[in-house]
Amino acid sequence: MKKKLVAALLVAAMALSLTACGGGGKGSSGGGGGADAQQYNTYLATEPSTLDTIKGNDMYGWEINKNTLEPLTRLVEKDGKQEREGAGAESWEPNEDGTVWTFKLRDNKWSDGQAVTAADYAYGITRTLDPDAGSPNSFFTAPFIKNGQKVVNGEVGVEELGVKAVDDKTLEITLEAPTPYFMSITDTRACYPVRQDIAEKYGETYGSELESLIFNGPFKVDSWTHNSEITLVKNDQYWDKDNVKLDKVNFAIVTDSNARYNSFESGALDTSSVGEQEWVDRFDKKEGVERVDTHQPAMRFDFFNVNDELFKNLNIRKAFTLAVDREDMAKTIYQDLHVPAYWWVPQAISTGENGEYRDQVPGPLEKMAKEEDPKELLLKGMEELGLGSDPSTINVKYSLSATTQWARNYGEYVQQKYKEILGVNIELDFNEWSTFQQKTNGGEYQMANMVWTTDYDDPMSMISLFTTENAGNIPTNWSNEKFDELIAQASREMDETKRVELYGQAEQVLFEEGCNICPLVNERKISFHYDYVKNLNERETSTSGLKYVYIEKK
Amino acid sequence: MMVNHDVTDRMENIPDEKFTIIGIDKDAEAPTRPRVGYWRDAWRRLKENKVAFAALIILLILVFFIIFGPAISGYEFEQIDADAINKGPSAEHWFGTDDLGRDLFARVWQAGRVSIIIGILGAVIASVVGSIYGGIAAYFGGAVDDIMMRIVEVLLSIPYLIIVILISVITDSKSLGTMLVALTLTGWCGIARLVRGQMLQLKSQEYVLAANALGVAPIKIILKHMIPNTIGMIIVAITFDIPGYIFSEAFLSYVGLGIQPPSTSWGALASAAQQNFMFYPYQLMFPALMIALTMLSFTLLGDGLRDALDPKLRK
Amino acid sequence: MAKFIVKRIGYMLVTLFIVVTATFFLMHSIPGDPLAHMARNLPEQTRENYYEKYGLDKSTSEQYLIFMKNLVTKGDLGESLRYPGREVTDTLLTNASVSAQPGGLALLAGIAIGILLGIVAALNKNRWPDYIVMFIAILGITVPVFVLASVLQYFLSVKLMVLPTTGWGSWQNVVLPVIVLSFGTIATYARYVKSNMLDVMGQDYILTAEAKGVSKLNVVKKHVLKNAFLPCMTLLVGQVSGIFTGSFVVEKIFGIPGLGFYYINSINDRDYTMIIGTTVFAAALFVFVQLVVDIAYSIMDPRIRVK
Amino acid sequence: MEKILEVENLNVSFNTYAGEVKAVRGVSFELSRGETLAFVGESGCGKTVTAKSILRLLKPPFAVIKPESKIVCNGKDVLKMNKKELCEFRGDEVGMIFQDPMTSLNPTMTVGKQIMESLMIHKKLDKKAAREEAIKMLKLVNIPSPEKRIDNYPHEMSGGMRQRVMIAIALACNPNVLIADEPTTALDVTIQAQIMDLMMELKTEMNTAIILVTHDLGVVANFADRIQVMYAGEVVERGTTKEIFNESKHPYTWALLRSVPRLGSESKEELYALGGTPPDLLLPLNHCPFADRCEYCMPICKERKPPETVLSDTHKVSCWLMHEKAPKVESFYDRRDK
Repeated sequence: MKKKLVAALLVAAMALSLTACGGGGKGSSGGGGGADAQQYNTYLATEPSTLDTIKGNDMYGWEINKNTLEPLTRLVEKDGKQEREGAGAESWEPNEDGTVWTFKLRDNKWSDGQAVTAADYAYGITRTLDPDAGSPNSFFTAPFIKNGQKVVNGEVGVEELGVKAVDDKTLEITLEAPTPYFMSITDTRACYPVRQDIAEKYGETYGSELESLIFNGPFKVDSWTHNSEITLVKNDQYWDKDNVKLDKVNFAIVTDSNARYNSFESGALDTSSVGEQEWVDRFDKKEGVERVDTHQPAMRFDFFNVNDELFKNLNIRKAFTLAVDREDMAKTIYQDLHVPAYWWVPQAISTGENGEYRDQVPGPLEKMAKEEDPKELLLKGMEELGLGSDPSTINVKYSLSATTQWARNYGEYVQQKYKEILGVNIELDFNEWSTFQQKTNGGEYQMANMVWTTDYDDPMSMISLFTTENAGNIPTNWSNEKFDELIAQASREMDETKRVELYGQAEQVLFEEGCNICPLVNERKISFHYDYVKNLNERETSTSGLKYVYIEKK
Repeated sequence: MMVNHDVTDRMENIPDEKFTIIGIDKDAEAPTRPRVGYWRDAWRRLKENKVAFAALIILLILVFFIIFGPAISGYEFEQIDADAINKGPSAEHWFGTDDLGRDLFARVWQAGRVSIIIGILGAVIASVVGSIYGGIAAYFGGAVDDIMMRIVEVLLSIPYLIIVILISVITDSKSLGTMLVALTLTGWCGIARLVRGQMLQLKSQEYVLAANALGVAPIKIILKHMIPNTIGMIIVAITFDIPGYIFSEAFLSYVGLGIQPPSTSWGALASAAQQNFMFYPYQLMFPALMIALTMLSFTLLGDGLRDALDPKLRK
Repeated sequence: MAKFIVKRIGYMLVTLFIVVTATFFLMHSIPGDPLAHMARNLPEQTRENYYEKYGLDKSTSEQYLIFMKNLVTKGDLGESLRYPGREVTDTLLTNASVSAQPGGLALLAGIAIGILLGIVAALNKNRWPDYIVMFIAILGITVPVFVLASVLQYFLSVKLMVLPTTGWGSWQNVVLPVIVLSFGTIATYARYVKSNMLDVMGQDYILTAEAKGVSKLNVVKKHVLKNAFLPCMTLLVGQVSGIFTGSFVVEKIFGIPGLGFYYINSINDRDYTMIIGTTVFAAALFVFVQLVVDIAYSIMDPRIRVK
Repeated sequence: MEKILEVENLNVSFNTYAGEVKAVRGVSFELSRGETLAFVGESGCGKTVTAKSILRLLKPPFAVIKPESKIVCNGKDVLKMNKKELCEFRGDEVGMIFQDPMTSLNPTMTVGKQIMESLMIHKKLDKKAAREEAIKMLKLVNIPSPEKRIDNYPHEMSGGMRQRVMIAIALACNPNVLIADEPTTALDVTIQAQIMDLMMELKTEMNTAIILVTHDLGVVANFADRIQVMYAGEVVERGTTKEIFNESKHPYTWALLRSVPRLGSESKEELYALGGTPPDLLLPLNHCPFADRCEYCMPICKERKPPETVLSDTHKVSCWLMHEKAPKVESFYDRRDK
């Protein structure tokens, strides 16, 4: 599962309940009560900007897309393990060298009765990469599909792209090079089907209103009241409708987290993720609810501008990175909801057969933190820069990407702690997200705080963010040949164990020679749902949506 | 018929010397109460008004704590204590602690400094600017007045948040000064209208006409005659405006545009506590109580001042 | 009268023009990337296409000319940057109609209750009903809205479960917002009406009426109320436009998809077209309500009636 | 002559923050049908308060008419009336005109309605009849084209016209007594005479008694039958107009008379200006209130209140100079006049 997180969510917490499912419909009778009972009330933290899979890039629209459209494959949980299952595609196979993938499609119908064809998928994939369409999702597929990058850059036309509808039921995708984790992008929005006739008919307004939408997933959107509510109903045209239990899903759009907790408390919502310890305690005591804790493939971190007069020095960066008492932060700021992070590649990301990456490679910072003294590193760095030996002369501007109360509290904590441990002065700079983006992208910052969620389920998604080529993502302006080389090797290495080793080396280089990022905590999600909701899965990487969820009231 | 019988009865007893004409005793001080000036009279009226006076006392107490409270508490207001997070009021922490373990007693009074300063300075700045603007508009009248009032109308129509954001971005800070500029940039408009209205009335009064006829410079007429005669109204407006500014600051804090940490304000404290108020009601209660007390006191004091300063009521 | 209205409309247009122009340039001078809500690594070519599409590649003054041309000739405020495919005008109308419900109800309720309380207080000056009313009125404005809203939400929705916490669509959703929103209005009107009434009751013509033998009730009804209410009308101007842009806090806490909520978000998102659209709407409403109030005032108050 | 109004021992106090101000102290007088009685005195002497007391227009709890006071109008005890009776009494038995016609009319009501209001209350007329009656009243007070003017608002009229409207309102129900509180003070001199002439004309026509409250002795001389000179809440001298102007005995009356310019006077003497200020009514007053400003002040004046000396049936004065032991002084007013 892959998703670009909009980092302004420092406070809105992880607002979504992402759901997945186990065995694929064990409840033979399709849940407990009558048809009326099969209603699930959940929420979105913000209005989706659009429901067009090409233009939409927020997690809110994605949540609706997953349930109303059919991707090629879905990652579903079976017996505690995640497994890729055919969705729009019945089967798929690569050619011998792994550069051409052929997908056989199922018989499925759009909600207007037309058959779903390979051309619909081909159009969706192509359109995402077409610079005229202005899709923010092109980064998913551009590096992998043949000529993808060139198409995005406007160097060649879309007809050169390695995507082809061989016939109505056969889709063929040609890659630039063998890509070991290619399948894990086949359920991103960049590979969703789009009906060309509908999209062209509505043009700019496609995806902005209910009238312009068409569906081929387990559910269809029944109503959309902007900024208030989106309701889904079961799609009777869906190929696997027998396995879909829910008749109705209400997504209330609730931006205020307290309001959300209150709604859950009063039963108006069937589920809620919780970001505050007080609420966790409260719901722990509540009867009839279940708690699910999941590690999230998401990191909260600081990053340094390597071009800055101060942070151009590696020792200073290391000093600032190691000065953070992660245990204290996790306790004080996050009330132990999140996990202290000594690594860059977060928990919950798996490498394939071998399971989670973090179980195989220890966090590099753990060792460094034991061996080195941040104050000494700071003084050493200051000496190298000719800044004397008085840390209180150092003033650092710390940029945050939100202006909320939470951000203020957090900022104050950081301010205090750096003063205490390093003796340096921190000036807090609160920005709205848009200003933050402009500042950091323009290099007008010293150190800044952000959140990053993985795009797809492979360490590559996180580790490759610091190659020279991808430097724009987290604009630290750091570049390292050795690191680039390791990543390049890993991206072609088909053997999982060897690949993991290369990732580990790259991560080591990142901290020892770069230290341009300062990981703070690894996100964890605690969510609650009433126990009559069955088959709900909170795994961030799952893409099964609400397809297999059902209600069983006693 | 009214006759003083008591006097008539004893009339005969009055000695003759009592009936010599002495005329008017020029030196005799009339047994009158002391002549009191406008301000002393106003002060006396205010003291008479128990409610307003009580409000004044409450305000003075608040000010006392705002000045000395942080020192009394024995804690630094920004001192984080991971072991004392979200503790309720106790002997150690009189108002409890917040989610970073900071002493709320110290924080509430520290925050009060910012809130009160914003309130008072905001209202004073707005009043001074508004009075001068309104005075000029009213004094010159005609086209000048028309244009000046149209400018006010335009300013009032521009959404206030845009201005606040713009100011904080242009100055690249969210300091006290920035907040004040942002809040008062359009805040004076109301007062300007009020003063203008009052001045238009004053303008037709004889003493202003007289000063005009004597060729006194316009600015002097505005400053010496017109402003002093509106001062009572302006003071009342300031009193009513102070809570308004404190409130605006609280709103901005809620929206995330408030004062920058480590500085804090009542609004910032209240909006920080709002999320968790059902768990730690005291965290919300203390700052909210201070806001409410301040609002209440200033409003009641304003009412009292209006009564005390209104010359019409002066008998 | 016609001449007066024409003149006022003229003023109105000038005011609007200045407000729109000022907002346009102010907004564009605030740093912040309007496409920031998108993933940050938008490919160069895509980004350029985007900028071109929204005209962001042009200079601010060019953008301004295009914007004004569309506004004047087509009444078109453009398309939202944040929500692709949504026309600003449509969004405005939808959201304004949502805001208008709790806002309008709160205003009506607030004015009605406020006036009633004001009358009660004025007629019982310095007696216990006066004190009670003024206490309520002052209390209503001493608690910040966000505090009041969350406290009420907690007790009525979570504890007692008599009303829904958030949402939109049924009448129950409107109750709490209306209560919260009307508090301020009640306080404002109660105080204002009281002081106006006391003012009017001290006027000579009230004495004349009393000397005529008009009963106290009729003195209040026929002579005091109208004269005391007239100045209250000016308060309406700010409050009507406040319905749409000033209810952000309440709309956020109660999850009402109204304009206030949209407005703050659009500022944070640097959704230029939306901000300017909302500003135009708010300013137009402001000057329009002012015009209406002025006309109504001149109809109701013979002293300033224009011929 | 039939007594239409009797006021006895009227005492009125104001409760102020500084204490009780005794604004009217034991004022008594009578008024006969068709008679014009003038209250004369400087500002603050209690004449307006006395006038307002008759209609009980003073606002409690600030102003209190003391229980020992008695006001009887046409056989009815005004101070014992309940609210309803009071409303019936006001405007019907007694009408009142106020000083400033600019502020005494409701600005948002047509003058017609304001006249009709009184008619509808007391005469129980319907709207149409009341309107006709109101037009008649406007005609009576010499307002040109009353059919049109009846729909005017006060601000559309001049001061003189408004005062005529006030008269029309006050006289609409043909009251027994008309109280005119400084009816001409706020008007132009030329208009003043017209208004006074109008009032006198109507008085004769309707046989109304008038209480004329004024500080303008010129007006009084021409229109009043009797005069009451008031000082510091007390009546210091009373008599017929002739008695007051020609045989006045109180030094305060003399001072008042000397302050009026008189046409035809040969004297080059300057107008007399009375020095000092009236006594503070907050303080207890157990002596002659005028003592401190009186040229003929004697030690006794500062010790005791003078009794009222009866000079004739109509002429009474409260002054120690009337005492047998007191030196005989001549009025400087008379001196000048001779």
